[in-house]
Amino acid sequence: MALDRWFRRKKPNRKDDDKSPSGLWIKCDSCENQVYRKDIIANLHLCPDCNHHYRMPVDDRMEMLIDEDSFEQWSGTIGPVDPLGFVDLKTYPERIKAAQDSHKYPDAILTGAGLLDNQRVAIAIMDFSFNGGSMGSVVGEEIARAAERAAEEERAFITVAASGGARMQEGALSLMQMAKTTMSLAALASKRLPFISILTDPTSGGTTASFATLGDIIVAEPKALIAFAGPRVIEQTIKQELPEGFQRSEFLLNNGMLDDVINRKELKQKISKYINLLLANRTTIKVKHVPAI
Amino acid sequence: MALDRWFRRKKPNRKDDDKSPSGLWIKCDSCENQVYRKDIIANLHLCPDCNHHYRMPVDDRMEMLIDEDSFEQWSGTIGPVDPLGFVDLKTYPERIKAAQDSHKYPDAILTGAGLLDNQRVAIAIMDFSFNGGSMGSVVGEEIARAAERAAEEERAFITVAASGGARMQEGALSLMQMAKTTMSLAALASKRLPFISILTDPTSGGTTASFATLGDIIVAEPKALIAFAGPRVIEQTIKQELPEGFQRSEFLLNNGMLDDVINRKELKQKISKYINLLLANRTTIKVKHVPAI
Amino acid sequence: MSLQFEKPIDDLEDKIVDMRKYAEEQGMDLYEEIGLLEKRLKRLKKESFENLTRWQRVHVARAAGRPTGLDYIDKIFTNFNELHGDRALGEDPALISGIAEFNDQSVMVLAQQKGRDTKENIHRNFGMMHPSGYRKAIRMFALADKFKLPVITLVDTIGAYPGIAAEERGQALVIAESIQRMSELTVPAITVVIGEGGSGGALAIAVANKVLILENSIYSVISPESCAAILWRDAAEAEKAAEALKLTAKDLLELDIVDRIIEEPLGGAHKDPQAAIDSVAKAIKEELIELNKLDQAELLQQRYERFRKLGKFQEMA
Amino acid sequence: MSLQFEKPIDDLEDKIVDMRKYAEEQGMDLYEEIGLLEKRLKRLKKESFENLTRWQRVHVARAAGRPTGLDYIDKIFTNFNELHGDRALGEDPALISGIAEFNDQSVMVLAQQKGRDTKENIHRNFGMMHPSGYRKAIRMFALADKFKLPVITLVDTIGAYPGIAAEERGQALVIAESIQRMSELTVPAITVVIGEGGSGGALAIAVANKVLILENSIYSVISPESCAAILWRDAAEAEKAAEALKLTAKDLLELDIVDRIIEEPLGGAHKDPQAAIDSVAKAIKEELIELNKLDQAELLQQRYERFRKLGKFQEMA
Ligand SMILES: [Zn+2]
Ligand SMILES: [Zn+2]
Repeated sequence: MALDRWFRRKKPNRKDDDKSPSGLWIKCDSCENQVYRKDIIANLHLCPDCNHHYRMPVDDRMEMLIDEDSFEQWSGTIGPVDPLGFVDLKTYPERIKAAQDSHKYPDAILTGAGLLDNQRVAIAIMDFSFNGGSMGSVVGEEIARAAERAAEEERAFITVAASGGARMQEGALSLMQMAKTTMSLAALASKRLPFISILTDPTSGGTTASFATLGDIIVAEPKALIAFAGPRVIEQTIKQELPEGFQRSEFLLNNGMLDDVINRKELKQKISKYINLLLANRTTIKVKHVPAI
Repeated sequence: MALDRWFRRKKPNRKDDDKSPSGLWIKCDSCENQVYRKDIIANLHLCPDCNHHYRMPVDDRMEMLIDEDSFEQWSGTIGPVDPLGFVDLKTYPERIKAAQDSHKYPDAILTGAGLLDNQRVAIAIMDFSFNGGSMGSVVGEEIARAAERAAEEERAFITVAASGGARMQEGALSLMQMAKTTMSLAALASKRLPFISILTDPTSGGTTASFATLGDIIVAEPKALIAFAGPRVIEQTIKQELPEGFQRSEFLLNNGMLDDVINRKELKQKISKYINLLLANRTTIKVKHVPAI
Repeated sequence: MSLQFEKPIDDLEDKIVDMRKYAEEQGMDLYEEIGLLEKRLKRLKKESFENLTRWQRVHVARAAGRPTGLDYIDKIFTNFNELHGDRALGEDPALISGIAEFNDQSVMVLAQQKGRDTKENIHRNFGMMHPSGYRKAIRMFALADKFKLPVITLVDTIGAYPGIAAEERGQALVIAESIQRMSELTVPAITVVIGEGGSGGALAIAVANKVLILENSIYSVISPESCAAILWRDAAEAEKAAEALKLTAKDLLELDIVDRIIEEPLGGAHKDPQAAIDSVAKAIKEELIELNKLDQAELLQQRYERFRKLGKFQEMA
Repeated sequence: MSLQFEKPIDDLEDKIVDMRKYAEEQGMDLYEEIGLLEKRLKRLKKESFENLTRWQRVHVARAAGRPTGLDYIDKIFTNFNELHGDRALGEDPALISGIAEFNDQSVMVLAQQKGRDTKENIHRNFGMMHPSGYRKAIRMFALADKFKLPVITLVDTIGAYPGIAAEERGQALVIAESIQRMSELTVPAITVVIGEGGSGGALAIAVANKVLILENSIYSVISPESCAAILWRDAAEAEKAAEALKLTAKDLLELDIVDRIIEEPLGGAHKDPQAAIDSVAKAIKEELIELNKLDQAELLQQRYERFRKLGKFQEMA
C-alpha cells in the first residue's frame, strides 16, 4: 500500500531516461521535496531530506536488523486456507492468490533466527503490503511457533508489527490468534528471555491488542499510527475530528504506552543494547509459572 | 475532634433537665435537625434522621464489628516515647500525656483478635481522636504485630483507618511506619489470608499511602474524606476551590479506588461475607513468595 | 417489540389467545382445535429457529428482553458481592464483577452488561468497556488467583469502546494484558457467551478453559455491520457479512472456537429468560465439576492447548 | 547565587583570587601569605559545614548547582537507556528510569529529577511525581525482578505532587503499591538520597536493602515549611521545624533510618559535583558488591528486617 504513494508523481524535468521504478522521482509525503526513489530505498526507506519513515519491505527490515548472512528462515512452510468459504466482493482464495502472486512469502509474515550484533535472536516481521498485514491463522501460527522456538533455543524474541488487525476472512479463527500469540509469550517469560516489540506504521486492531503491546520493552518508529480502533472508526463513533498527532507514536509515548520512539537508523543499535542489558544478569534457572499474589 | 461538633448547640426549648453530655441536643452536621445525642450514640453514631455518619470511638467500633465477648486485646503493651526531643508550641511528651489522660489506650490504636460472625479475625482500629489518629512508632508497630500475628494464627485481617497521616513529632521514624506496616502484609498474602481495609472519615497522608489502600478488598463508609494530600494543602497548591464531593468515598469509588461504599449498619454483615467468600476455597498450602514475571 | 421473523409466530400465538377467549365467551368446546393450533405453533417455532439465517440470529442475540449479565448473576449465584474499580483509572459499569457462591464454592464472576432499558444502556455504555473495565477484569483475575476462586465470565458486548479517551488510556494494551492475565489463571475459568461476543473486547475476558455459548448467541472477529462497511463498503450489507463470518454457535462449535452449545428455550432466550438461565446454570455447574478435578498446572496446560490449536492452514509444497 | 552562610567563605575565596592577581601583576612573591589564606579558607569551610544548622543544611540539600539525578546517571552508569511510561496513565518526567551498565552488571536505575534550570524544573515538575511516575516505578521494579537487575534509586523530591488529578488517579494508592512492590524485589536494591527525601513521595522508591544519604541531604516525614504551617501555624517557622524534625544525615543515621552517610566535598556537593558523584559511585559499588552475595530469600529477609525494626517505643507498665 505504501508503494502506491511512491508512484504518485514523477519529477517533471528529470533529464536522464531511467524508466525503471527505482529510477523515479517522487514527492515526499512529509517534506514534499522531489526525492529520487532509489535514494529513499538506499536510505533504509527514509526520506534523505526530512527523515520521513516510509514503510519498509519485510526482507529489507530483516536485513537491517539481522547481521549479514546469519538469517535462517523459519516461516514459509505453511500457507493460508479458506476455512469459512468466505466471499465478499471477491472470494478469499482470490484475494490470497493475488497477494501471493505479488509477494515472496505465502502470508503476511516472515520469521526466523539470526544474530543481532552477534546476539542470538528470533524475529517475526509482519508484512503490511500483504493483505494489510492482517493476522489470520498463518500469521498467528508463525508468530506462536517463533516465540516457542525462541524460548526453546534460548533466544531473545523480536517482533516488528505492521498490521491492520485481524483477518476478517478467517472469522473468529483470526480472533483466536490474539489469544494464541499472547499465550505463546509465556514460554519466553518463564525462561527470562527478553521480548522486544517494535511497532511500525501502521499497527492497529487485533495485533495491537495482543502480543505487540506485551513486550518487555515496546518501541515504535517515529510518527507511526498505532491504534486499537482506527481513526476513521473513532471519528464515525464520536462524530468529531481527531486532534493532531492522535494515535501516533509520540502520542503513545506521552501517554505512557511506549518505552521509546526510535529513529530507524538507530533501531538496530538500540535493540542490541536492550537485549544485551536484559540478558547480562540472566541465570539459566527456570522460573516457575506462579502468579503474583 | 468530632466530639467538638457535638457540643456546638443545645436544643433551646428542651424540657427535661438532663445536663449530662449524653443528654444534650445537637444540631446534625448534615440534616441540621436537632437530634438527641444519646440517640446518635445508640444508633452506631449515625444521625437517626439522615443517616449521617459521625466518627465512632474505637471501643464502639470494635463492639460493632466483633461478636460479643469474643474480643481479646493485643495492643496496649507499648506506648510512645519522644525519640527526637520534639518541641513545637508544646513538647511532644505534653501532647502525648494530654491525649493519654483523656483516652483509655496509650496511643491511637486498638488491635486484637476476635470472632466476626463466628469467623476468626484480627482487627486494628485507629483512633482519630487521639492526636489526629497519627501514625507514629506505636501505631505502626501495633499494626505490623497484628498483621504478623494474624498470619501466624491464620486469621483474616481487618483494619479500620482513621488518621490524619504520619505523626510529625516522631519525624522520619513515623515515615518508616508506612514501609513497616506495608511489609507486614506480606505474611498474610503468603498464606492467602484476606486483608480487608475499611476507610473511615477522615483518612489521609501516610496512612492512606500505606497499608490502608492495600486491602484485598477496600471499602469506605459514606462521605468519608479519604486523601493523600488534604483538601487545604491542595487548595493552597492549585489556588482554586475544590469540586463538591472531592476526596469523599463516592468520589473514590467513581475513580476506581474502592471496592464499595458501605453504610455502617451493613458493614459487619458485608465484611463477614467477604471473609467467608475469600476463605471458602482456601487450601492451607503456603504460597512461595515469587514476584510476577 | 418482536423481531421480523417472529411475526408469523406472534400472529399464530395471538390467534390461539383469541380462540381461547372466544371458546370461553361462547362456552364452546374448542379443546381439540386449540390443541392442534398449539402443536402447529410449536412446529412453526422449531422450524423458524432451526432455519434462522445468521443475520436473523444476530438479531436474536441482540433481542430486547434477552437475559443480561445481571439477570444471570441474580439468579445463578448466591451471595453476590459486587467489587468495583480497577484501582487505577476508574470504575467501568459496562463490566460487573464480584465474588459469589455457586454450588458450594466461592467463585469470581465477571459479566458484560449492555443494560435492560435506555437508562441502563447509557449507564453501561451498551456493554462496551473502557480501559478501566479491562483493568478491573485484570484485578479480579489476580484476586481470583490469590483466593482460588474459579472464574466465570459472561460475555455480551459488541466490542470494546472506540473513543479518544479509550485510545489515550491504551485500549489495545489493556485488552492484550487482560488476555494474558486470564491465560495465566491457576483456577478453572469458564466463559459463557450469553449474547454477543464482539471481537477483542469479548476475547479479553474469554480466555477460559471452557468456552460455552448459548444457541442463539454470536461470537465474531468483527460486527457484521463493520465488516460490511469495510469489505462491501456498505454497512447495509451486514446480512451478507453475517453470513460470510460464520458467527453462530453451530459454526463456532465446528471450528472448535467454542466447546459447547447451551440450548435455548423454543423461540429464544428472550421468550423464556428463566429457562435460559437454568440451562446456563446447569452447564456451568457441569463444566466446573469437571474442571475442579484438574490441578493448577493441568488447568494452565489445558487452557494453553485449547487456544494453541485454533487456526486452519496448510503445509506448503 | 550562594547560600547565606556561604557568604564569608565566598568573600575569603574572592580575597585569595584578588591576592593572586595582585601578586602576579606586581611580580611579588606572596606564596606564603596565600598559602596561609588557603589554609584558613579550608578551616573556615570545614567549620562552617560542621556547624551548619539543620535549616542551613536544608538549603544545601536544595542548593542550585547540586548534582541532580541525571548528573549521576550520566556519570556513574554506562549505556543508560531510558525507558518511559507506566503503560496505564502516562509518562512522568519527574522520574527518570532505565537500564544501564554498572560495574560489569546490568542495573535498573530510577532517579527523581528536580531539574537544573527553570525550564527543566517546570518540565520535571520540580521532581514532584504524579501517580503515573509511581506506576512507572512499579513497572520498572517488575522488569528488574524479571531480568535480575539490581535496582538503584536516587531520591530527590520535596514530595509527591498534591493536586486534583493526582488525587483522582489515586496518589496515595500508587505510593502504597510502590512501597509494597519495591519491598518484594528479589534483587538487591540500593537507595541514595542525593538531595531532598520528602515524605511518602520519597519513600515510595526508597524501600531498599541499603539506604545511603549524602552528607548534606535531608530526609523527612514532612517538609519543614509544611510542618511549621501545621504545628506552629506559620510556615515562616520552618527553621524551628527543621531543627525539631531531625532530618539531617547524621540524625537519620542515629535513628537507623539510613545505613551510611556519603561524604560530600568540602563546601557541599554543589561546589564540586564531580567529587560528589565519584563518592556516590564508590559507595553504590561497595554496597552492591556486598548485596550481590545474598540470594533472593536473603535479600527479602534483610530488607524486611531492616524496616521492621524501625520505630521507638516503650513497654507499658
Ligand atoms: Zn521528506
Ligand atoms: Zn442528620
